Amino acid sequence: MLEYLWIVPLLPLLGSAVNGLFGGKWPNKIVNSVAIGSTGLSFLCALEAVREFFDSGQVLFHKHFFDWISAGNFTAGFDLQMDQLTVVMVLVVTGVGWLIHIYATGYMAHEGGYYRFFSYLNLFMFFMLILVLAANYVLLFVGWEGVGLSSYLLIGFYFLKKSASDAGKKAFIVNRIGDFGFMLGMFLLFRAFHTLDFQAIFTSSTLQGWPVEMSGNLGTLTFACLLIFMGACGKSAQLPLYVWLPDAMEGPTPVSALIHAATMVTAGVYVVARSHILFMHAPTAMLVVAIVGCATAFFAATIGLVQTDIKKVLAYSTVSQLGYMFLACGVGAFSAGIFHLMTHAFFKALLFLAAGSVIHAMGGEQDMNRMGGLSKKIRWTYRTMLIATLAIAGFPPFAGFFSKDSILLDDFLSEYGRGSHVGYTLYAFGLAAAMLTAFYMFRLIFLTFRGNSRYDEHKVHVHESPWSMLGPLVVLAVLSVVGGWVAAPAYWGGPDYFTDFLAPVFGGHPSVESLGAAAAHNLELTLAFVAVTAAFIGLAVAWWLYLNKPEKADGLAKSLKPVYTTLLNKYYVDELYAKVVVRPLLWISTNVLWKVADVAIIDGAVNGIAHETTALGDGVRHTQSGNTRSYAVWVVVGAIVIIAVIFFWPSGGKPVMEIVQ
Amino acid sequence: MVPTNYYVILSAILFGLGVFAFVFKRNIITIFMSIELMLNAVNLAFVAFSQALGKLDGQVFVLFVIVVAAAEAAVGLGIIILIARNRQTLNVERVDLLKL
Amino acid sequence: MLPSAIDAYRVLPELVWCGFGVLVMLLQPFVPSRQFFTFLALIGTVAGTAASVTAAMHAGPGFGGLVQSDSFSFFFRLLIGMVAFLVVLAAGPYLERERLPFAEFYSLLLFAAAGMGVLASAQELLTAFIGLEMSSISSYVLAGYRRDALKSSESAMKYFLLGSFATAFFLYGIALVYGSSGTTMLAKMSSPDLFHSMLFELGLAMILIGLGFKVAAAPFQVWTPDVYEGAPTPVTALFSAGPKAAAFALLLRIFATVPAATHFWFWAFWVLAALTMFAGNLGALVQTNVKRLLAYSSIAHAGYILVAFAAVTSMAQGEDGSSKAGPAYAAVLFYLLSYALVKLGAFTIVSQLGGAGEKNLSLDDYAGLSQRQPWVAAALSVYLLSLLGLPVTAGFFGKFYIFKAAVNSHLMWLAVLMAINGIIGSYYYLRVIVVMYMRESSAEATALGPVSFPIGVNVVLVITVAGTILFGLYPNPVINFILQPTLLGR
Amino acid sequence: MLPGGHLLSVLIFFPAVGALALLFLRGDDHKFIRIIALVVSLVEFLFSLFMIPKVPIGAAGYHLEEYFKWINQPPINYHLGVDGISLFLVILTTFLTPISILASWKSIEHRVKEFFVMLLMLEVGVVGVFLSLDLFLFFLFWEVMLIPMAFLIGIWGHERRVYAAVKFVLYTMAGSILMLVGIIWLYNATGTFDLPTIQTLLHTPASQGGLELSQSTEMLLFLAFFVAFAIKVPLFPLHTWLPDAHVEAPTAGSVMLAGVLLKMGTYGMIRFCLPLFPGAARRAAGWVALLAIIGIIYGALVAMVQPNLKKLVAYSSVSHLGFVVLGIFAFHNISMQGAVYQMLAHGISTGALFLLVGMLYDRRHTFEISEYGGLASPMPKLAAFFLFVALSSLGLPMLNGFVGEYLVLLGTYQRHWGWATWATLGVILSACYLLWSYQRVFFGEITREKNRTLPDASAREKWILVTMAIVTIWMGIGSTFITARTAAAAQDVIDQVEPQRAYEAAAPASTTPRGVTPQARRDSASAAAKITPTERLGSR
Amino acid sequence: MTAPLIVFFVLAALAVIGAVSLILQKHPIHSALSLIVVMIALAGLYLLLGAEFVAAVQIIVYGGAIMVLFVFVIMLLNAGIEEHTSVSKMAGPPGLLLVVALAGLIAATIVRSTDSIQSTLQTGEMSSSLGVSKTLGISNMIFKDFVYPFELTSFLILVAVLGATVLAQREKG
Repeated sequence: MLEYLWIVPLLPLLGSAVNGLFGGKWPNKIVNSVAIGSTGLSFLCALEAVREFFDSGQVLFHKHFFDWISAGNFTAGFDLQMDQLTVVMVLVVTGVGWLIHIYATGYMAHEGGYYRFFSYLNLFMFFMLILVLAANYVLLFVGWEGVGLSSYLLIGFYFLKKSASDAGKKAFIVNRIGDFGFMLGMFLLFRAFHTLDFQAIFTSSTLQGWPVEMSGNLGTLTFACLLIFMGACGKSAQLPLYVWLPDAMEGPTPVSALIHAATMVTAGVYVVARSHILFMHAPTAMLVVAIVGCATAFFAATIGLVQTDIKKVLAYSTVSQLGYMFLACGVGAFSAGIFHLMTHAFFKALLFLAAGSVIHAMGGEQDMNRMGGLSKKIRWTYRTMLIATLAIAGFPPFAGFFSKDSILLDDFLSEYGRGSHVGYTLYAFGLAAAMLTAFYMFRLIFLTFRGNSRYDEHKVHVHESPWSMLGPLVVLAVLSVVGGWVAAPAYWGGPDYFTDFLAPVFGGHPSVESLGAAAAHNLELTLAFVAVTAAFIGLAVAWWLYLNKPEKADGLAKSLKPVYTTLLNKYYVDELYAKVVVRPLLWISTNVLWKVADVAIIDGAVNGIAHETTALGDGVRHTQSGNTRSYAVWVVVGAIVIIAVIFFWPSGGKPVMEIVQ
Repeated sequence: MVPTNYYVILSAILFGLGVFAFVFKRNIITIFMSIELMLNAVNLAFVAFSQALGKLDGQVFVLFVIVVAAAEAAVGLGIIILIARNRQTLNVERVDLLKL
Repeated sequence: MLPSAIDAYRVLPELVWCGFGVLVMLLQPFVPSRQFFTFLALIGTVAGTAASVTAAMHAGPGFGGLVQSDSFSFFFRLLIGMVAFLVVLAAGPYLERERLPFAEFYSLLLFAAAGMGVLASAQELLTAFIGLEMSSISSYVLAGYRRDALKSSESAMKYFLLGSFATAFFLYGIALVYGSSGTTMLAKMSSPDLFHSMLFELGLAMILIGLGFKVAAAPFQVWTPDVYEGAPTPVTALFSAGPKAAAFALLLRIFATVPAATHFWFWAFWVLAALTMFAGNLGALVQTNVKRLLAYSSIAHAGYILVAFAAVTSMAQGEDGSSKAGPAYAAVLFYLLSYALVKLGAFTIVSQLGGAGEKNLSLDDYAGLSQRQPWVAAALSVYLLSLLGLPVTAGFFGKFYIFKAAVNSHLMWLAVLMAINGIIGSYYYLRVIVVMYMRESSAEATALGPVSFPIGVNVVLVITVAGTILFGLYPNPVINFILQPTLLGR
Repeated sequence: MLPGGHLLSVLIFFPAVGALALLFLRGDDHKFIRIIALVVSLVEFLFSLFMIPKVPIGAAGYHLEEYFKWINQPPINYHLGVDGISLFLVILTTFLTPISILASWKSIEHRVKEFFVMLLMLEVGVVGVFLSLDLFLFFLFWEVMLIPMAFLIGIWGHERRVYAAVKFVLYTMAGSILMLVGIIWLYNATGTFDLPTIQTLLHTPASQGGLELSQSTEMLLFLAFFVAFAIKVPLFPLHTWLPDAHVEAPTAGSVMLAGVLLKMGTYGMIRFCLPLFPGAARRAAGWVALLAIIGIIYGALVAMVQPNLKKLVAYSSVSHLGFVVLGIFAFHNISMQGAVYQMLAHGISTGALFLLVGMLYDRRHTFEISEYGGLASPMPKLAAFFLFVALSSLGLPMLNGFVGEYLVLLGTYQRHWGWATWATLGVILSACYLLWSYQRVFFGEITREKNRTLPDASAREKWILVTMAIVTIWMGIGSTFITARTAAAAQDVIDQVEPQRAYEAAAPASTTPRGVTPQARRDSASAAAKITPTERLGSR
Repeated sequence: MTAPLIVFFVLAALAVIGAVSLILQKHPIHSALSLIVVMIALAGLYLLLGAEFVAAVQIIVYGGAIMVLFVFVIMLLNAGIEEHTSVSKMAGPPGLLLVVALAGLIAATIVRSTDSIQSTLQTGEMSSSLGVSKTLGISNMIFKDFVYPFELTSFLILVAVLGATVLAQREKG
C-alpha cells in the first residue's frame, strides 16, 4: 500500500468526480454511498499505509511518482512522503473526515444539491490529503490552494444567499492574500536552496552553521519563515487575516465541522510544524508566530464572549484555539501544537456537529437567544456536546486538558533561556484565553440546553437527530475523552507517548532538556492546577451570569455598553477593512484608473490624435478653394519654396562641393 | 555693344510681369495673354544667350517655342470658347465648380 | 549630320503611336463603326509597345543625342504602352455610355502616349519640352472631352492655364540652363564649374518647378484634385499613370546625367516629398467623393516616389554615385509600375460604377458593394490594399523598396515621415473597404442592381489585379530588369 | 504520411487551400461550408501534431527547416523552421481554430462563407508568423494576418465593430511600419533578412567579420521591433485597442485574438528583440518590466470594475500578458519557460473564457454583468464550466494557469525579487475580479426574468468546453511534456541575451540539476545578480 | 552711351511699358494690343541682337497669327470690360507679396549671376561674326540636328488642330 500511497488521495477525487459528473441524476443513497465509500476506503488505505510504514521502521518514507513541473534547475515532482507527523494528519483527516461524511448524509438529507455537496466534500478530502502527504512545498501548495477552493465552494454552497457567496469569495480572497506571502516564501526558499523538496531543504548541509545572512535574527530564513507564516495566517485564520472564518459559518454545518474546525484551518499549523527546522533557525520568526498566536487566541476569545449565533461562538473559539496551536509552535513546542491540533480536531468537530444537530433540531435556528432548555429534548446531543465543552474548556481528564496544559507549560518554560518576560507574558495571556474559553463555552451550553426555553414551542418541534448523525457524535465524544491520554504527562504516570511518537520529527520534549525531570513534574502539576482553576472560574462566572442570575448578564452588557458593542461587532475589523482597503481600491480602479487613466488619458490621446489629424486634413482640403488664381499663387509659393531651398538651405548638397573642389 | 545680361535682366522683368499678370488678371483671355508674355520673355533670353554664346541653336529653340505657343493658343482659345459657351462668363473666378 | 534609319528605329514607338494617331484621325470621317476605332487604337498601342522592343534592340543615342534608347526608356515605353492599352480598353464602354466621339479620343490618346514616350527617352531639354507639350496639350483636350459637362470643361481650363503657366517656368529654366551651360544636351552638362554657376542653379530650379507641377508635388498639387475630378474618368486614369510617370522619367534622366542636379536638388526633393505626402494624405482623409479621394491619394503616392528621389540624390552624391543610386532608381521605377496598375484598375472601376454622367461617385454609393458585386469589391479592395502597401500586393514591394532606398541613404526622418503617412493613408483606404464590406447598401442601390461590366473593362480589371498580385508575390523579373547597371545606357 | 520535408509549408498553406476551396462553394449551403471548414481545420491540427516528434527534446535551434530563394534583389528567402517555442504556439493556433469554428457554428448566420474563409486565412497568417525565419517573410505574414482579423471584427462584430476594427488595424500598423523600418535598417547593416544569419552576425565581434551595433543604434532598432510587439501584446500604455476589439469581435474572433494573436507579440519579443539586440534588451529590461508590472496590476484593477463581462476578460488578458512579458525580460530560464507556458495556458483559458462569454451572449445578447445574475440555477453546467475556467485563469494549481504564472514569478524572483513581489500581487487581484464577476453573474437569486428560462449548455457547447477542460487539466498536470521541449529553446534565448551569465550558471546548473550544494548555487546566482549594467555592456 | 544701348533702352522701356499696360488695361482688347506692342519691341531687340530671322518670325507668326487669333476670339466672345472680383483670398495681399517675392528672387539671382553671363559673352563676341549665313545655319540646324523635334512639332500642331475642333465644335444632333 505504501508504494501506492497515491491511492489514498485519489479515492476521494474519484468519488468527487463520479458524484460531480453523474451524481445529479442519482438518488441520494447512491451518492452518499459513493462519497462515504471513497472516503472510508481511503481511510482504510491510509491505515494500511501507516501500518506498513511502521513495519518498515523507516524514519521517513518518500516516493517520487512523476515530474509535475520542471524548468531549468527547478523541478517540482509529484512526490508523497510519510513520517510521524504525516501519520497523525492523515489519520485525523481521513478519520474525522469519514465520520463527518457519515454525519452529513443525515444532516444534508433534505437539502438540494446533495450530489454537489458530497462532490465538493470529497474534493476537499483529496486536496487535504495532498496537502499533508506532499513531499515538497509546491505540491503542498497544490493542496493548500485546493482546500481553499473547496472551502470556497462549500461556504458558497447555498449560492442563492448573497451572504453565502460573499463569505465564500471572502474566504478565497483572504486566503489568496496569505498565499501571496506563501508563494514569496517559496520563491525565497528556492533562491536560497535551489530546491523546494522538504528533505533537500531540511537536511541541507548549510542548515548547520548558517552564514549570518541566512539565519540569525533578520536572515533570509527569517523572511522566508515570516512569509510562509503569512500564508499560514491566511489559512488558519490568524490575526489579521482571521476575518473570513466567522463568515465561513455560512456553509452547512458539517462543512464548518470538517473544514473550518477539524482539518483545513489547521493546515497553517501543519505547515509551520512541517518547516519547524527552518523556524528553529529563525528566532525572530518564531517570536512573531508565538505573539500572533497568543494575540489571536486571546482576541478571538474576547469576541467569542458575546456572540449569540451558536456557530459564530464556535467559529471564534476555533480561531482562538488555532491561536493556541501557533502559540505552541512559536515557543518551539511543535509536538504540543500538533497534539492540540489533534484533540481540537476531535472536540471541535464534535462541537460543530452537535451544534449542527441542535440547529437541525431547531429547524435551522442558530440564535442562542431563541433556544434554551433543550437538554431534555435532545439528550444525546446534549451529552456529547457537554463532553466536548468540558474538553475544550480543559477539564481533566478530557482531551483538551492535556493538550492545552502542555502548551501552557511550554509557554512558561520558553521563558528559560530568554532574558525577557516574553514567556511569562505569553503564558499569562494563554491562561486568560483559557479562562475566557471556559466561560463562553459554558455560556453556550447554558443558553442552549439549560434554563427555560425561549422559543415558540408550537412552531418549532424539537426532535433528536437520526443515528446517522448521532453516531459520529458519540464516536467523537469518546475520542474527545480518551484522545488526550496518549500524551498523558509524566505525573499522570504513563509516559508522553505522543511526544515520543513525534520525536523523530521534532526531537525530544523541551521541558526535559530545560530543567531536571523532578522539577519539571512539580512545575507541571502547579501549572495544571492553575489552568484547571482558571477553567473553573470561567465556568462559575458563566453559571452565575446565565443560569443563576440571567438578568445580570443584560445589566452587565448595559453597564459596559461600549465594550459590549465593540465585542459584538468584532472590534469593527471588517468595517475597517472595507473602509480602508476594499472601497478605496474599487473607487480608485473605477474613477482613476479606468475612467481617467484608461479612457480619458490613454484612449483620449489616441482618439485625440486621430481627431486632430482629421481636422488638419480638413484644413488642407480648404486650400482647394477651386479658384484658379489661388492655385496660381500656390504655384508661385511652390516656386519660391524650391528656389529658396535650393539657394538658401543650410548645407544644401555640401558633400558634392567638397568632391568638386 | 549691349551686354547680354541687360537682355537677360529684361527678360526676367518681363517674366515677372507675366507671372504678376497671370495672378492678378481675371479675364481668362488676358491670363492666357500673360502666359504668352512669359513665353516671350523666355524667347528673349534664348536669343540673347544664343547671341552671347555665338551659337544658333538658341534661335532655333525660339522658333520651336513660337510653334508651341501657337499650338497652345489654338487649344487654349478652344477651351476658352468652350468655357464661355458653357458659362457665359470669362471671369476665371466664376469658374470654381470643382473645389475642396 | 543627317539622321539615318537607326535614329528612326530608336524612336520607333513614338513614331508608331503618332502614325496611328494620324491614321485614326484620318479614318474618322469614313468609318462609321465605333468599335473599329477601338480595335485600331488597341492595335496602335500594342504596335507601339512592340516597336519599343525594336528600339531597345537598337539601343543607343538617337539624332545625335537628342534621344536615348536604352533599357530605361524601354521600361517607360512599355509602361506607357500598357497604360494606353488599358485606357483604350476602359474608355470604350465609357465613351459608349457618355455618347462621345471615339476617334478623336483615341488619336489624342495615342499622341499623348507618343509625347510621353518622347519625354521618357529625351536626352535633350528642348526635345523633352516638345514631348511634354505634346502630352500636355492632348491631356488638356482630353480633360475637357465631355464638352457639355461643366466640370469637364472647367477641369480642362484649370489644367490648361496652370499647366502652361508651369510650362513657362520649365521653359525659362531651359533657357537659363542653356545660357549658363551653353547647351541643352543633358550629356554635356557635366562640367564641374556648373556647380558654382548660380544661373545654372536657377535654371535647374525652374525646371524642377515645371516638372514638379507635372508630377503634382506639393505645393503644386493644387490643380490635381480638381482636374482629376472633372476629367472623364478613363482620362483621369491616364493622367494618374501616364504623364506623371513620364515626368518622373525625365527627372530621373536629368539626375542620372547631370551631376550638378543631384547636388542642387537634394533638399528641394526632401522638402517636396514631405509636403506632398502630407498634402495628399491629409487631403484624402476627409474626402467623401471616391474619384477625388483617389486623386488625393495619387498626390500622396507622388510624395512617396519623391522620397525615393531624395534618396537618389543623397546616394548619387559621390564618385560612384549613379551605381550606388541604382536601388533608388529601381524603387522609383517599380513603384511607378505597381502604382500605374493599381490606379488604372481603381479608376476603371470608378468610371464604371459612376454610371451615366458620372453621378455615383460618393462613398455612400459604394456601401455594401461587396454584396451587390463581390468580385468588383474584391478587385477594388486589392487595389486599395496595394495602395495601402499591404503584402502580397505590388504596392507593398513598391513601398518596401522606397523605404529601403530611404533607409539606405540615411534619410531616417523622411522614412519616419513616410511611415506616419502610411498610417494616415491606411485610414482612408480602409474607410473605403469598410464602406464596401461593413455597411449595408442603400435601398435604391439594391433596386438598381449590379452595374454591368463589359468585357473590355473586365479584361482591364483582370490584368491589373493579376499584375498587382503577381508582382506582389514575385517581383524578381521586374526588379532584375531595372537593377541592371546599364539601365541608363551607361 | 506526408513528406516531412515540407511539413511546415503544408501547415501554412493547407488552410489557404481550404479557404480557396470554400470560395468556390455555393454560398447558401451553410451546413456544408461549416463542415468543410471544420474538417480542414481539424486536418490542419493533425498535421501540426506531426511536428512534435520532429522536434527532439533538449536540442536547441530550428528543425524541419525549409529554405529556398524567393526574391533575389533584395535577397529574400522563403525560410521556415520550428523550435520548441514556436512548436506549441503553432499547435495552439491549429487547436483553437477548429474550436472557434465550432463556436461560431450557430452564432454566424449571414455571410457564412466569407466568415470561415477569413478564419482560415487568419490561421494562415498566424501560423506563418510563428514559422518564418526570414525577417521579411515574418513581416509579410504579420501584415497578412491583419486583414482577416479586421474583417472578422468589422463584419461579424457587434455595435461599434467598425470603430474597433479600424482602431485595431491602425494601432497594429503604427507598430508594424516602424518594425518595417527596423527590418530594413537591419538589412542594410547585414545584407540579409535571414534570421539565423543575422543572429550569428550580431553575435560575432566585428573583428571576426561580425556586426557590432552602436549602443544607440541597437536601442533604436530594439525599440522599432519592441513597440510593434508591445502593441500586439498589448503592453500597458498601448493596450487600449484591446478592450474595444474584444468587445466588438464575434466569439471566434475574440478567441483567436486573445488565444493566438496576442502571443505573436510576446513571441516576437522572444524571437527577435532578445536574441538580436541583447544589449538594448538588457538596458531596457528595467523599464519593460516596470510596464509589465503596471500592466499586471493595472489590468487587474481595471478588469475588476468593468460592468461589461467581455471587457473584463479583455483587461484580464492585459494583466496576464503582463506576466509573460515580465517573465521574458527577467532573463531567467525558469521565468522564460514560464512565459512560454503562460502564453499557451492563457491561450487556452482565456480562449475558453471568451467561448463561455460568447455562449452567454448567444442566449441573452448582452455583455452587461448587471443583466445577468443567478444563472447557476438555470444553467448549472455552464456555471460549472465557467467556474472551472475562471479557476484555471486565476492560476489554481493542477490547472494550466498555475504552472506558467508560478514559473514566471519564481524565475523572476531569482533575479529581481522586487519585480516578482509586485507581480505576485496580481495573483490576489485575479482572484478578486474573477470570483467577484463570477458571483455577480452566476450566484444569488435570478434578477432578470428572462434569465430564468435560459437553456443550459447544448451538446455542441458541451463538447467544446469539455475539450478545453481536458486540455486545461492536462496542461496543469502534464506540464513537463511541454516544458521539456521548450527548455532548450528558452535556455538558448537566455544565453544569447546574457552570454557571460550563461557560462557562470551553466557550470553548476548543468552538472546536477537538484543535488548541487546550495552554497555553490548561491554564489553563481548572487554573482549573476551582482553584474552591474556597465559590466554587462563591457562584455559586448 | 553708344547707339545700340540707347536703342536697347528705348525698346526695353517700350516692352516693359507694354507689359505693364497689359496688366493695367481693363478691356482685354487693350491688353491684347499692349501685348502686341511688347512683341514688336522684342522683335526690335532681336534685330539688335542680330537675329533677323527670329525677328521676322516674331512679327509674322506671333504678332500676325497668334495675336490676331486672340483678338478674333475676343471679338467672337465679345468680351467686355474685365469685372473686378476678388473671391480668391490667396490672390489678395498675400498673393501680391508672394509674386513680388518670386519676381524679386528671380531677378536678384540673375543680377547676382551676371558675371557668369559676362564671361560667356566674351566667347560669344568672336564666333558671332558669321553674319549673313545665319538663316542658312538655322535652316541647317532645323532640318539636320533638330529634325526630330521639328517633326514632333508638326504632330503637335496636328494635336492642336484636332483638339481645337473637338473642343470648339458644336454638339451635332
